Amino acid sequence: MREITYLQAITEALREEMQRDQDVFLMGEDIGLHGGIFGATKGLFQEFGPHRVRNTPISEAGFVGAAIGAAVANTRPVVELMYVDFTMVAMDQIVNQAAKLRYMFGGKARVPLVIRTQQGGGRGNAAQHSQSLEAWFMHVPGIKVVVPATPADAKGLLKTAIRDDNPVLFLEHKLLYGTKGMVPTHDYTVPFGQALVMREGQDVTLVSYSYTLLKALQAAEALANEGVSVEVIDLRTLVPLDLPTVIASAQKTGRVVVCHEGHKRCGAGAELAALVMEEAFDYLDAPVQRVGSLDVPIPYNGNLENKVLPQAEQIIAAVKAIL
Amino acid sequence: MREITYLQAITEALREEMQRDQDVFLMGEDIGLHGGIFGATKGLFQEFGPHRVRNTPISEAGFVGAAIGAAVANTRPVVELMYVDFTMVAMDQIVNQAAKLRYMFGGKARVPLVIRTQQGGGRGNAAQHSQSLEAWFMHVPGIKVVVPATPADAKGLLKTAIRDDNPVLFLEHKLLYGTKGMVPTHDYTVPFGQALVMREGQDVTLVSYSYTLLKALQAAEALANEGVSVEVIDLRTLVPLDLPTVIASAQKTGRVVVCHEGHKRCGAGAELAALVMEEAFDYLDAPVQRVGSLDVPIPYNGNLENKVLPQAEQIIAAVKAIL
Amino acid sequence: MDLSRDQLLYMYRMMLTIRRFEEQAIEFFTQGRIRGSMHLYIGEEAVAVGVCSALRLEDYITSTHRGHGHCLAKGARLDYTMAELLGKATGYCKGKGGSMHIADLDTGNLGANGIVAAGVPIATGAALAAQYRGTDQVAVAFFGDGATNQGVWHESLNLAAIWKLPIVYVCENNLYAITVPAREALSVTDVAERAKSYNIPGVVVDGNDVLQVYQAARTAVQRAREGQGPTLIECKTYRYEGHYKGDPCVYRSPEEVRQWKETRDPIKNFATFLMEKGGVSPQVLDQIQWEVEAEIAEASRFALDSPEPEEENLYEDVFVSC
Amino acid sequence: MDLSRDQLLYMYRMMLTIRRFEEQAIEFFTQGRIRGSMHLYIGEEAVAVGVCSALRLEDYITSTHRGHGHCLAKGARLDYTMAELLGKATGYCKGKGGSMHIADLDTGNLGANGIVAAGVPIATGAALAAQYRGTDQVAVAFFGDGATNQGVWHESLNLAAIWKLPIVYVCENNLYAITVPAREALSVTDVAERAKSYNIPGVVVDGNDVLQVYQAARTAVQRAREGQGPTLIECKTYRYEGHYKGDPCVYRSPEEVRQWKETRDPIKNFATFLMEKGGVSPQVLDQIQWEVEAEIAEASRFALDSPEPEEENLYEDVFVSC
Ligand SMILES: Cc1ncc(C[n+]2csc(CCOP(=O)(O)OP(=O)(O)O)c2C)c(N)n1
Ligand SMILES: Cc1ncc(C[n+]2csc(CCOP(=O)(O)OP(=O)(O)O)c2C)c(N)n1
Ligand SMILES: [Mg+2]
Ligand SMILES: [Mg+2]
Repeated sequence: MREITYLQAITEALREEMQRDQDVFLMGEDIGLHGGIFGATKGLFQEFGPHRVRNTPISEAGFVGAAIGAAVANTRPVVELMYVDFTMVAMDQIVNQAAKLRYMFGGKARVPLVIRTQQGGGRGNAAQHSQSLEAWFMHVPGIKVVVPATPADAKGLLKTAIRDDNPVLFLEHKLLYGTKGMVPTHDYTVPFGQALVMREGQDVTLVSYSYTLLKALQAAEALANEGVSVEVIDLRTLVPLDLPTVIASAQKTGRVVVCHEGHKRCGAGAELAALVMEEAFDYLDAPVQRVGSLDVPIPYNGNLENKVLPQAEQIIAAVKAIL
Repeated sequence: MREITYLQAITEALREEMQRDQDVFLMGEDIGLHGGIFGATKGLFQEFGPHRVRNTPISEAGFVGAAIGAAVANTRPVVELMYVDFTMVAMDQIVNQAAKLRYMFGGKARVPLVIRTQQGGGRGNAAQHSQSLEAWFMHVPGIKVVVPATPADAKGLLKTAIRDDNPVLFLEHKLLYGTKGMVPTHDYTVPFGQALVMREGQDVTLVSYSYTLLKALQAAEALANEGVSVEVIDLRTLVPLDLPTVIASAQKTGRVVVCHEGHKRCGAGAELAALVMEEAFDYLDAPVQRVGSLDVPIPYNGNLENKVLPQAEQIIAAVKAIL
Repeated sequence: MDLSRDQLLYMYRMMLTIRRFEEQAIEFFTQGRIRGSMHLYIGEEAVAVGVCSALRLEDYITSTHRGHGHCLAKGARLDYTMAELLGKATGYCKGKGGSMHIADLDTGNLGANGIVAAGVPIATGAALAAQYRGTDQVAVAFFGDGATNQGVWHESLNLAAIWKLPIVYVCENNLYAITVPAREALSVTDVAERAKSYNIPGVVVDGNDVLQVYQAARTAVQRAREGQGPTLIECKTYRYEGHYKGDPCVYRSPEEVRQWKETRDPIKNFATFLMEKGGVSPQVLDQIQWEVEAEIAEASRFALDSPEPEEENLYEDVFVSC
Repeated sequence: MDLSRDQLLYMYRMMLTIRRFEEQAIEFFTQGRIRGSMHLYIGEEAVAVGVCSALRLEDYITSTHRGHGHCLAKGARLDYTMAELLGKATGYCKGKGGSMHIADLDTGNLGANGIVAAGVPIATGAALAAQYRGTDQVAVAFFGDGATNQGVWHESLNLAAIWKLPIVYVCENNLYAITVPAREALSVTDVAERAKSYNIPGVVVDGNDVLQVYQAARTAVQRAREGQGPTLIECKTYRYEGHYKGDPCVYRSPEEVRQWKETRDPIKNFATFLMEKGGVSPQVLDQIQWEVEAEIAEASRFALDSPEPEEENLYEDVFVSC
């Protein structure tokens, strides 16, 4: 174990998987010599060369499509999309092609493709560079959705993603890159579909993931000081979803708040709220609450942006509303 | 009043709005001489000419983008996307541009743009031509989402959409085109955000829209024969959403089932279930149920397709599960 | 011409097979046994056959919504193909794909596609994989004239050009995209002009002449295999049937259709060539015709007799189970 | 050259204004007053100024992530522009847009854009509206070299070509897309080559020579206004700053940067031209410089003194309320 950043964890996962498996290669904008706009591929071009760390032109549909073709043709491409907002120029390839191909072909093809990207606000990047789009991809059968919150998970889940024979959308968060955490030194993976109880509690359950998890933990800490015992669950992957862990906690506390950075309307929180109601209705002492971004485009101005994005205060307020 | 089809109602709305307002023009693939693949623009090319009924090359991002520019520059384009599945090649223009433009510009621009398309399965068009994607667009602040189920609504809502100064996604359903209904002869519009109670009942509320509404009505009829009194609500528009009508009904019946053709996971039903729980928790006698398409790509084979899409039987079963 | 008599006869047989296959498919469609969208290749057979004759089994293709011809020419079995059209469990996609998504990975067919131009980057990626793995496989992307107005088409050609990928882009210019004439939607007369935007060779051939298509494909495939990068081949051709069943074809004159059928039919003309220049007797061609018809009949019987997919298989094939 | 002395001096002043404006913006960014992404136009001023000098107020432009120059050259006010960069309520977008989304509808600027190439179809649509409404407005789409690899760029040019839209496509080829050299990502040497794919004129000019840019733009704008359709103009230019603050610029040599700055600076060279060929005295240029500096100082003061947007305005501007 040693302490490294989330970003370093990503780079390590990429490096180790590339060392382990010749079929793994990287494609994306500016990921070569420069090492990626956020630095996730730093040093990999120097280590593996232009053949395996491939700068692309600005043509996301084209190179995501190419990655699909390459995946079907016996390689394991890992694509970097610079911002999740740019999935929209490649949406047909991600959703109509990658996610559906195996099913449409009656199981005759494998698509071992990882699309790494980063999402979220908080840096003043405004409406087209700050979105959180996980709910869209949860709605699509055929693609896994991974949302790590810690360096250790970032590394372990990315390794699992790369070894998975299915399309995986790996959603990092721009504000997590600099965060630090203990990460094992040995080769390990984190399985998909296993949520983590980050903090145990009795009164209320906070369900979260990615950057918002940190805010949920802050909120739990603050509430603990007021005598409220909060359980905090990190979902880690949204597809597959570890519903049993969430339901067990809901049954215990009877109160659930789901928090994430995606817009509230039709966000992942809606799905979780509905699921919790379906599976734990008789245990619920209050309606499941949702905390998400306000339903407006993300504004540039810092004060406005802070209001739009979910903060610990909103989470605390949501908890208090159902205590 | 006279009886016409849903398709004729669409064509009438287009024709009348084009007659009323010179700024309204149409763009889309095959909408010219041929009148559109589903026939929605039949006769309009002959009446209004190539200037106002414009065939486009197969380049959805390009012509949706062009429609946005034209809308900002003082015209009122109505774009036809042949299948909702093709929104994915134009996703950036619809979501990052059309929906956000006004907000990003601090309210300085208007985008009076209608995107008409049709969605849904049931005809063996398989995974890339049978999707229902309303939930995605509900998740996006800045675009209205309209889902008419009847000829009268199709006409009245389309007129409202064309007169609206905002981007509107107008979602028809391929299996509704041939359905008939009474439609007023005079010029009328149907306002956005007003749900319709299609059938009153006491025991359970079915919330639906678009083609699935017909199945909900079938289910209600069948349940009535078994002595179950079912209230059926047609939402008509999803953004804006008439939540008060839904809540009032939920408070009355204490039991709610949401039914739609979009995939269940992260579908519109999740949002509605969460909202009903939030607003009517103390009135609920049972968890809100959701009926949607199974979370697999839509298969080609008819038997399989029927199993994947929601049918009246599933709605009936969902109702019985909470009686 | 370096083709043996057997190869020439194979080409003839394959074109005829595709045509008879589709004639049978029309019948099944009319009977309601084939659902949804079915787009017919009749009239364009020389393109698929000419191109695929220049390919090896392990080479890749991606196909289009008009995909039966590519599928068969690349080597798929008639029976599994027909069974897929009928949505049967024995079909290539177990009935889950149908006409618009038929694929046969074993013969390198990475699938028909319901989204215009969407197969083009996928073929480009298959070529990238071949280059990456150091195999000498080549990929071919088939697409129509209309597809060349779609952005991802351009993105793909640019990728292939800068990376010198082993790929051949084959445009089936049949003059229309559904109802829209190419001259209205396409800003150039020849799609092949667009090769200049990517600094790669662009070639125009008579797409109804299987030998011309073959020659152009062979040159391009060789270039690709030798690491010299992509080529764009434009095949001028024509579809006989409407875009879809019941298409009133308001966009073209019956006279135009008649002319193509009478004077430029790829099969008829090739038969004439074989008899006049290739020393093939009419009896040999007749024999082939009977054989093809028997094969289609057998494949149809197989498809009809095959079981429907089981409902419990619905959830299978969404993911590879790990 | 048909330009008056006033027009020439206006061009000089505008280039200088853009540069000083951005130098001030760098300072604000360093102070943390400007957040998020800010992309600087320094070194490329001749393009925006040359092109916009050929436009009327009512003509349209769409801009890019590198949009300050276009915005100012098209006629936006310095104070509201700077206020927007600072996220203030008085900014063009009330602080909701920032650098990457600055727009000024009153001067025909339909907005900067955070998505590469996304403004290109939007300008195309503005041109369509002009044609549709029978005004004689022209639209200009600005974009970089990298944007020409994006599909929607191609789709737009095809639309404009077939509909003969009144639009000019202006490529600012600054040799890089973030860190990727155009020679690695672009399969042609000159973007202007790509005009052939759309059967429209393609022109290459020295983008650091404001008069060359102006001449090419004037010709293209006139063509467009007269209904003869689109033109693609490629302006070869260079950005001095890193793509983003703190960019280590591993992709280019300091020597390359130095050369461009020393030998091809658009402002310095135009000053020399004005003095040597235009009979303008150094005093006049100095005077302009002082005025520009005073204006920037005033705009900055305005921006700094302006209030932050109110939180209750958050929900405004999502929709036009009907
Ligand atoms: C992105 C997208 N837009 C539109 C369609 C509907 N569509 C199906 S086939 C077709 C015409 C394609 O024309 P072309 O590429 O020339 O091929 P052809 O049908 O002539 O063989 C269209 C528009 C589609 N499937 N995908
Ligand atoms: C669709 C999309 N992909 C990637 C990016 C990230 N990005 C922002 S600017 C840029 C480079 C653009 O290069 P070019 O078009 O040459 O313009 P320049 O920055 O050189 O002016 C990239 C890749 C983006 N904003 N949008
Ligand atoms: Mg065609
Ligand atoms: Mg550039």
